[in-house]
Amino acid sequence: MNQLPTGMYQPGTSVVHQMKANIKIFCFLILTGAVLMAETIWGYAVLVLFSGCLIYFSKIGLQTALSSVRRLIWFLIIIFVMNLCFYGPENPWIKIGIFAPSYEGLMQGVHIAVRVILMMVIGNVLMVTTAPLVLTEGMETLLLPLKLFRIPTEQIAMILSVAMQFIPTLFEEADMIKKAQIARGARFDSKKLLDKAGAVMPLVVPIFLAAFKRADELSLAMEARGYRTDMARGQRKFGMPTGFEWLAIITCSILCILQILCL
Amino acid sequence: MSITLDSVFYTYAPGTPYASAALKNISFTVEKGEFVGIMGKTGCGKSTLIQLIAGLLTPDSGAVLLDGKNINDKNYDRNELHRKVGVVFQHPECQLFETTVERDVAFSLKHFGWSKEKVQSAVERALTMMGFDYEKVREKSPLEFSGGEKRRIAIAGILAAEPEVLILDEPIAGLDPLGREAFLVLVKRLNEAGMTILMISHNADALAEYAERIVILKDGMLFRDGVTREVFSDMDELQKNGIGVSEARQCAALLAERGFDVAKDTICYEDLLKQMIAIGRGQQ
Amino acid sequence: MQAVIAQHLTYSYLEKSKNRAIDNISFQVREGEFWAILGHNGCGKTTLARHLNALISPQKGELVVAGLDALANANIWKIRKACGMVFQNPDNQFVSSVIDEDLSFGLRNFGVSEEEIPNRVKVALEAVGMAGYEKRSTHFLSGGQKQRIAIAGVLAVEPDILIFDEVTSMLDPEGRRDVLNTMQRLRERGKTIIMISHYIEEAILADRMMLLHDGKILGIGTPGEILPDIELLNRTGLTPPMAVRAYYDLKAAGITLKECPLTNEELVEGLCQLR
Amino acid sequence: MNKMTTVKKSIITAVCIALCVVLPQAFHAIPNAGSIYLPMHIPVLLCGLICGWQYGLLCGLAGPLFSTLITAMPPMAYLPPMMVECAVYGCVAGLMMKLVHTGKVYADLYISLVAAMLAGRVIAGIAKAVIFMPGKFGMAMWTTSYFVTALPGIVIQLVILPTLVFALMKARLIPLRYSKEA
Repeated sequence: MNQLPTGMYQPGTSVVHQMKANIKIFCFLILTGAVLMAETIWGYAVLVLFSGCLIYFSKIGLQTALSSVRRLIWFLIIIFVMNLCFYGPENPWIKIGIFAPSYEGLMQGVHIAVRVILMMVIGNVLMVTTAPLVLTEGMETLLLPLKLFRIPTEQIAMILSVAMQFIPTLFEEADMIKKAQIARGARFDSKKLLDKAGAVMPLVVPIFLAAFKRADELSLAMEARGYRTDMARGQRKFGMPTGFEWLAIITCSILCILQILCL
Repeated sequence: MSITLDSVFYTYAPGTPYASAALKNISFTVEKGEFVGIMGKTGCGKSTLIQLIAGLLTPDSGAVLLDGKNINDKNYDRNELHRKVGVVFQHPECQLFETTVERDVAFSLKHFGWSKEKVQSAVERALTMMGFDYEKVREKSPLEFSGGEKRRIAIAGILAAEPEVLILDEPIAGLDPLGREAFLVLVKRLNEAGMTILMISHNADALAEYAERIVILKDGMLFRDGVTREVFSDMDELQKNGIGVSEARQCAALLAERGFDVAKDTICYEDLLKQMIAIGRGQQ
Repeated sequence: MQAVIAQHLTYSYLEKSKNRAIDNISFQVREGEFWAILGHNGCGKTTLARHLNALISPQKGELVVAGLDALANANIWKIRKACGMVFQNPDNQFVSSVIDEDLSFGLRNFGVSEEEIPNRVKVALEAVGMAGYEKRSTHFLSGGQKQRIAIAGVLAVEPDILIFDEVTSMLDPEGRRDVLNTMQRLRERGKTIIMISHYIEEAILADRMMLLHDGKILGIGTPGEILPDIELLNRTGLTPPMAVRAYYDLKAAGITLKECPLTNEELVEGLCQLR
Repeated sequence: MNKMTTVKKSIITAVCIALCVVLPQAFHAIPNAGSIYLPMHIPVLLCGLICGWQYGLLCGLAGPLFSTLITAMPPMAYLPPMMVECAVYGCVAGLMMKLVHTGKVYADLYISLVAAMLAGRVIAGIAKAVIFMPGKFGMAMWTTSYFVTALPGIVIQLVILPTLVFALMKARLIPLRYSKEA
């Protein structure tokens, strides 16, 4: 753990990279809806085509876009085989013990596999083209409608921002604590269940103590800087979507509506 | 126990924007019983260096040898390494986690196969050494103590294992003057009893007073390695490279500027005072 | 005008406990003064500092900060606006990893308009010598730079009084120099500065200093009055600056300098004047 | 130490969210740590226990989400059910701590934890069966994935979490639940 993970983000200058994060997340949500609604072959075909365009426009390459699919390939195969063998036992092609592969099973397997792959590809495009910090900022603006339900969105936005800011610091700290305990002879590989719980104590307790100490100090510093949760604060402003961003929102919405109509 | 670094190279997080604190071609040997101060600007690779010696990082190339044996060899006994090399990291108080002081101090002894009596006497000795009343503190939670006390408990936990080499990373940062002094005296005593000491510190005064030898790193490379007196005598060059020298040395330089005859290797207060008395008498 | 008037301040963390964090503290800080409060760990320095920023309200005694009575609850936010505080650990003061976002935090809290925020941020960054860092991340800064950003975050709100609670204790020598220089600059701009520290060398910069021990004031005065009093410093658990130590050791050897030096420069000057 | 302010609860929630990202990575070198220790559940449950249900809920939603965004683990496809599960953990743990007052901190903690862990698994199972993987997620799969393989994790968490709460109380980082105990 010498290395701070940066997620999957790869800097770039494509049109997708340049879109505002909140718009991208919004489009992502619409597209997720579209994928979940898709039922017919044509529905899927349109989505596959669209994902292709997405990969092309974001210039991230097929390799990157499919990276997490490759990691989960076994999971996909298992889901596929399970559906193939168990889904439609009424009129199977052949019956061997409990295994009863059928046409319905095959279709259901393809259905789920395609759905998962599509979700992953679209998710990857979002995550590869947007830095994690920017993503959380984007999420904050999308929280704003929740205000209608009297949910304290500003407080939530503050919590998320602080969480993001603490991650690298805590990474380093956790790494140092781990090293210090190893140097003291800590072992994390015991066999018995209760020993296992004991074995991670030298790691877990100090990490939480350190993190809570930071929380203690920061909350004090924030109060000293005049923060209070019981009063409205000024809000950051976001610009209106650009022409291309409107286009993206509209395209995604049309896709989603099409899927619903195809039902 | 001697420590040898033989042309060690190390890169942090290669190929990421976070790549940092690389060590380049570091070679030096620390003999048994030495007191070595390690200096350098933040991010120069000091911490990487001690982690390599403690076997927590593996060099990209080159070797770290303890008594001539490569610690990264497959058949090197890691338990022995942890027993012989004690490391006090920065803010050691963060390591405490057990329910009682006694258990926490005894934590590093767990894998030694010592008898209960031996463990207890080692714990008692270490806590007494750090200035605690063993009977009074043993059953208390280590988390209830103040910051400075916690640090002393954590250090007792390292000393209980009776290491042959003690590595300290900024052990006196954040302590108040009395705490600093008391701790340095203790380290000196351990050193005189034969323990090899490697101490990272920004505090040039402490090192000038206590360390026999200074190793300075700069941008991951060995910048200086020599007897404390000689290293600090080259004040201008050190300051140009962002390394502070002891206050006595700075004062000696001021005197030299005003035309007084002051030895260049004046690094401790006692030396300085002797020369100032001589100057004063000469003046009168 | 007095920036701070404290009278008989007393506070204990467990109510009715005899164990007092600060005990009967009275002092007055004039506007534009630079104060250093010194003492060993656990002497009550931090408790006192938190009073000045209304993080703790006085249990006993009176406290007026920037003309505002700290006993009145309605004044809490006004006091926090008038009296900014910078803490020890630079990593635990940021609310956002983007510098201008962090600097706007305090401004939004105190209702500064969105239009004015960028300008205030810019001015504050210039004041700490970090102009142009608006869009940078806090994670790639050195300790001294982080602490300067933390100062800028407080400064952006334009407080009259600044409290520095051991801000240099986690920094390397270079970072310390950085931050001390920044303090000096702020002092030249007329800010009232109260610095809490256990580095005696830092106190030399101050106009006045206070020694705290077990929650009680052991001495208040100019550095020139306090620092030569070795016996007093020892009682506080502090060691005198090297120049003061040398003055007395030289005296013991029969060499008397005209006056007790506080810095090495003054010490050398004193030796020259023997001629 | 007095009661916690909302600012402090908020920031504790923030560090717990951050730990949802950091802790699984810190456990990385331990073989099978992910499935045995379920490291992401620890901060979520703790946040619920200490700060209350709203905060636990937020931590349970944001923790896994941030982890996916930053470390790409869990993968996007696992994220929604994971968020549901963790959200219920944090939320129920907080609710139970509010409702249960036996006078013994340990008893309160155990009751709340067990309730939270059961509720989380039941609701996540239902959610999977109904929303995320309709048709293929049955009773057998649910018991296997949520109880049999997770059993060691449940036991370990029943050891770890109360210890953590006590350590935090001892270090005076959170207030005592009953003023007599300590």
